[in-house]
Amino acid sequence: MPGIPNIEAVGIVIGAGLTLAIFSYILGDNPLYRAALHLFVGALVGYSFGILFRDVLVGMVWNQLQDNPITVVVPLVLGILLLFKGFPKQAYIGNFSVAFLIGVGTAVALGGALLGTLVPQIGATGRALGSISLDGLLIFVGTACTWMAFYFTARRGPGLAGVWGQLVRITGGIGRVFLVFAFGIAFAGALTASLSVFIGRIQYLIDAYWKVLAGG
Amino acid sequence: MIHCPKCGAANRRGSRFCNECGEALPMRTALRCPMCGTMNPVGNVYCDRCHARLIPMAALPSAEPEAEPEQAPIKGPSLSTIPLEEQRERAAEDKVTGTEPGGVDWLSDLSEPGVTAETGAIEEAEAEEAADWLAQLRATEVTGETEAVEEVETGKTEDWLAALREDDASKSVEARVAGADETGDWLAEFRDAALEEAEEPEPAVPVEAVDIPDWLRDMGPIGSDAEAAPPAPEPAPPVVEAAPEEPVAAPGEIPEWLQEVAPPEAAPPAPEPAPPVVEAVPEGVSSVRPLVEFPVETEISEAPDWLSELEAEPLPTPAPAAPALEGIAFAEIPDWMQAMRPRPAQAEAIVEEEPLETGGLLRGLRGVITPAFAIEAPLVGESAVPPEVREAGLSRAQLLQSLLAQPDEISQPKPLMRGPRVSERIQRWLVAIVLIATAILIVLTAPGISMFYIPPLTQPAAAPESSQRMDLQHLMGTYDTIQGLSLAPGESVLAAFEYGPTEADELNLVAEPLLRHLLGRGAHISIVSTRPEGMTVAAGLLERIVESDDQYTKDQYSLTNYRPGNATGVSQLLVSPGTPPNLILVLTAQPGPLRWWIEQTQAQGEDAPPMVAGVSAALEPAAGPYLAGAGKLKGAVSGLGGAAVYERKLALSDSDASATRQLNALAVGHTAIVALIIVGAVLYALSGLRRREE
Amino acid sequence: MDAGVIPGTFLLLLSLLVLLVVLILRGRKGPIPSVRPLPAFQDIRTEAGYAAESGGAVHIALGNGGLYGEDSVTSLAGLQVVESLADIAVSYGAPPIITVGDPTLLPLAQDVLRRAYERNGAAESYDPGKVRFVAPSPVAYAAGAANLVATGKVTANVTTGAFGHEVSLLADAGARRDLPQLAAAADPAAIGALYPTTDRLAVGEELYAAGAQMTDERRYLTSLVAQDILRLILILLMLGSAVIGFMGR
Amino acid sequence: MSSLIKRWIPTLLFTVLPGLVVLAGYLLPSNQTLVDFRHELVEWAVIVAAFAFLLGVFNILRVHGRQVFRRRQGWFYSLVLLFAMVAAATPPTTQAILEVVRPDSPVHKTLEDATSTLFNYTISPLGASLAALLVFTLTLAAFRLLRTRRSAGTVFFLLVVALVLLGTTPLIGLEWLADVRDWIVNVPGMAGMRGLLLGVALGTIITALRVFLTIERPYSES
Repeated sequence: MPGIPNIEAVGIVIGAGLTLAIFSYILGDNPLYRAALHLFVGALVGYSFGILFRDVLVGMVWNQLQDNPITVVVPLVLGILLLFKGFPKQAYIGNFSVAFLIGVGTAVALGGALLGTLVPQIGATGRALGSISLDGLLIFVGTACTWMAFYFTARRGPGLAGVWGQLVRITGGIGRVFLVFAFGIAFAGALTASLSVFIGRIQYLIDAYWKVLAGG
Repeated sequence: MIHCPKCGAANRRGSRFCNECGEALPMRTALRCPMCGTMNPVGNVYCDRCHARLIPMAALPSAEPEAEPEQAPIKGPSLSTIPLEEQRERAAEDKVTGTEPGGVDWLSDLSEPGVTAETGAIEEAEAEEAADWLAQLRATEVTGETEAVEEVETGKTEDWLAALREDDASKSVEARVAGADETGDWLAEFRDAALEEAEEPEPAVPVEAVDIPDWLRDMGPIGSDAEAAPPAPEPAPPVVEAAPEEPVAAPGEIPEWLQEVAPPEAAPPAPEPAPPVVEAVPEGVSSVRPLVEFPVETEISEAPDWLSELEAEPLPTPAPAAPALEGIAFAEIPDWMQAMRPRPAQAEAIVEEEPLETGGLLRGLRGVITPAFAIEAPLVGESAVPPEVREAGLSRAQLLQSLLAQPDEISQPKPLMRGPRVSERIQRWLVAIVLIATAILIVLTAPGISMFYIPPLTQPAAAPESSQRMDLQHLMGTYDTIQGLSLAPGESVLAAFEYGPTEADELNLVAEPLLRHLLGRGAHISIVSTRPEGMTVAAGLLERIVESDDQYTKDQYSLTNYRPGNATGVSQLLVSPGTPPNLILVLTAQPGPLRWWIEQTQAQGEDAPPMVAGVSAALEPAAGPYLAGAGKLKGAVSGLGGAAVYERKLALSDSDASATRQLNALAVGHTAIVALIIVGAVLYALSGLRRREE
Repeated sequence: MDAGVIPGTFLLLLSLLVLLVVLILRGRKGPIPSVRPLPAFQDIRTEAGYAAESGGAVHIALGNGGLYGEDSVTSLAGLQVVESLADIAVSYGAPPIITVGDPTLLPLAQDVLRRAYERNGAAESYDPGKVRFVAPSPVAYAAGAANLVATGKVTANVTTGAFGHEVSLLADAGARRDLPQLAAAADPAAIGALYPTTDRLAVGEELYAAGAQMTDERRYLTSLVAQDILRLILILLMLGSAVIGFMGR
Repeated sequence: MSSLIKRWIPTLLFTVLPGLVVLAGYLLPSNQTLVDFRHELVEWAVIVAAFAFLLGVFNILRVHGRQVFRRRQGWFYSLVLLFAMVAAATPPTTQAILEVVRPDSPVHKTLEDATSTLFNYTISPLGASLAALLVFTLTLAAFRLLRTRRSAGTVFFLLVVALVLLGTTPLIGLEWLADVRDWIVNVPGMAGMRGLLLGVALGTIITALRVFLTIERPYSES
């Protein structure tokens, strides 16, 4: 095998074998697939843990602890408290850490939802209508109706509430048509993406065949 | 009308809360618990007090008249588009299929007249899968999860079960025939059904029934083949024999009259499949026996703890148990048992027979059965409940009892009709073959022949409302932004590799033309990522690109460590010291990273560099709303299609245009998938029509 | 970003906060709002019952969201399903099997189960192994959870939390065993992938109504009212921005 | 006292306060102190989350270790998993420890290479293959969609899927499909997607506010 270092050839064969093992799922769930899957899950967890250990626990915490311990003492304490969650009897001690994670995470999500989605999307929809075109109108109506499709508290009944409920139902019905469009597109996009990956895998197998078996 | 206890206001019947003051209404009850008599709110599936099931298993909650208006019209986008009549059907089906992976197809196919032998064979193979699962379940139920049982291999389990069945059938045939004489005509229905099925005795059938709570709710659907009933008792004998001091070992056992009911039908066909199997008996039985030595080694964490509690609970209830041990007088039969039997006359006959079960493998069955009665007896009347029975144990026993009360309602088997059901396996193989064949086309079609249309990328018209396709506009925006870069020495482009190996097969191809364009413009690319795998993927890709062309050099890119912290990581990457980048290229298959980069870049204000993105086709719809809005994001390339157009614009050579090379396969793959969808739609639409005609 | 955006957002958030507080204070008494039912959530209890009867367990997949990032709220919403199911499942003695794809979610999901056991006076029966951390990446998580569904004593497959289109692997495992599948997802790709395979599907915003749907508690129901009011305000705002844009032309 | 420690201190000090600081950093981006604070807090969360990963590893060891030791069904797969986990974790962990203990060790490069080799030849092909399986499961789902759901909406869904797929890579002669797809994606699809995203944002905001108003306290003992 000229030009291919040995380790690469072995690696490619292993990779191709594992690919085939995973693909055997298509023919049905089987021990080969399960073994490959468990290998993957295990290796990924191990790898992620290793990287996390190297880059965060040592890279960030340990090194900071040497240089500027004040900045990491709080997260370090919280992290160690979190480990109490591993013991059911003392688990409540870790509540502080979980509470902290939730607090920060919720704020990040809230900020992202407000500034990342809500405000720009409302603005963009408004702009679409402002541009006065059939498509712009459609986008506006579609967005508003889709949003109304999620309305939770409308009720049937007489009087004003009933009329309002009727309105919510009609707009929601229109919105669901747009939702099906969105789902269809999302589904097709997922199909295209996974088909691309699938083709890439087949290509990989063929390449492996040429490189190692046919070439060697 | 219900009057609120707090404010006295009158409320509509069925209201849960007072319309005036919001107080919970005590009379919000409508369903009377069949077990304890407690009144429960409409919509409750289980009794608030004793946890007994209120709504028959045969019907979904939606089938219950009062709950129906709530459930049936599916409002809102929860898109439960299963038609109502089918919901019920599915509900009935779910009963059957809920826990029996292998049995599903088999059963439904049995009810189909036109099943070919071939399908049968396939299904049989699937039924074998069930045995495996069964071994687990059995272990759980009989002995409280003793590991040894789990190791009983698939084949063995089936074998010894079948063998037990056979053994049992031959030894106690007389007793059963006697029983058969007295069983009423409802049984005759079973018999008829069984005769129909008799031609293909299935090893899987005994398997079906062992799951005790389950088989009861399966009674209805399985009723079409009466074979299902007899095997259930079989597991009991070995246990009881070996551990007589544990008479309560299997409290969930089926009442004996039921064991008697079906065997006469099952017996004739049984010998046929059995003989080859008989040899397995010693081995099979021996694999079971040892565990009986430690049947109480229960593990709380696993499912059987409710069972093991049952074992413990009934003991302090001597009063009801005593008569049962003496052979169960008629008067002791609780009324739920009465409900199970279509005619009381049968019950008498059956109960009389119980003492007859003294020989063969069934010897000792009485010991199993009686505790079952002991559990259920207290539930009939409150007075019978001794105070020492714990609430939890009682409620579980009641749950069991409510289960046992079901068969009456669901013993009307509904034919499971889903049109001519193509076997699960055939469907899978069809889809798999089409997909693989399509992908192999990559090899067969020379890269030069293009079967698809790549639109040329031209300058967009000045007006934003140009008629040009939106995705082409995004592509053009990307191209123009990169083309328009003025790169002074020392300045660089920031490339964020926000994807891992699972997405690399697609995104590498999307990234490649963009990176080639940048490298060709002489840009220095500094690579960043907020994912640990991102760096490794990027290194591999860039190494390959740089090697492919002498024009590019290795020092045109630099790698750093990954930066954890998601959005915060992004913002810290952006403000990190050094010259700010001229351009940010984000490569991702997930909406999060794209959004973080867009947001964080825009947060930098007016001086922030422009952005372009290379995204997965799966992300395109979600990214659309972000792409459409004006801002720092100047353009995007999405999916292989976009990458191919971009490659054409760059006029890359055939060997460098990786995306274009795979576009053939993609185009054909899309066509194949659409063809499959159409075939599937036509197939099932036709079957639906046929069903309607019938 | 326009100069007016940040203060505008601030104002919006503040008014929303006030609205929510007022509604909650008012909601302590008065009529309980009636809410559109979502079968995806309401059927989960029924499935828990089936699971108890058959000695199996409901599998609840909580997805890949962690607690410290953008997905935290989605994961919390998914967790509400576990929370409202825990008590009944524990009293049946058939706790659900919960899988998580991010380790930060693990202690939280375990806590929910543990507390349910403690409330039921069976703290010693609690098994932390009922909550499993599968793998930290989406595809690995979906495949690992799918394997659990394929091999475990699972009687129903509940998918609720942060997912992408890889959830299709999980749904396929359920379909293979013909399990009842209930799902709630917010991500469009996940919804697309779940739409064809699940019996009951709650999409987008509906995921965040899990608590209200499953518990009927006032604190959840009143917040749905706030959500609806805010929705109307924002649609009007959208119309307003269109009008302003039109005027400005 | 106990309720103070178990409930209110975690709530106020550890959830609401950091949350508000982070939020303020979002809403007042001009205030550099707040933005720095926000970064610091999120960085802390990253570190705490890294400790959570330890919990995750313990959990895996517990679940799969039990499986192996008790020889439960499928114990062999658990063994494979545990083995792979240890094997993959060893090189980077050793490297990290060495970096602290002996920063100038020549083994670093070898360990780093081992890490990336392991990644390139096992994790990477396995992950990509699993992702490729999705095309199979997705197609299968679409194939039999009409079996379980027969409704106009379903047919419509399939129609949209087919048009978008064919329009992504139009075969020669079917170029017009690309324009159809473009319209579907950018007009009705965009509208539906926006409605969905806006709804999700709204749900997120409300749920987040519930957390900050301490109506929802999943972290505190009941």
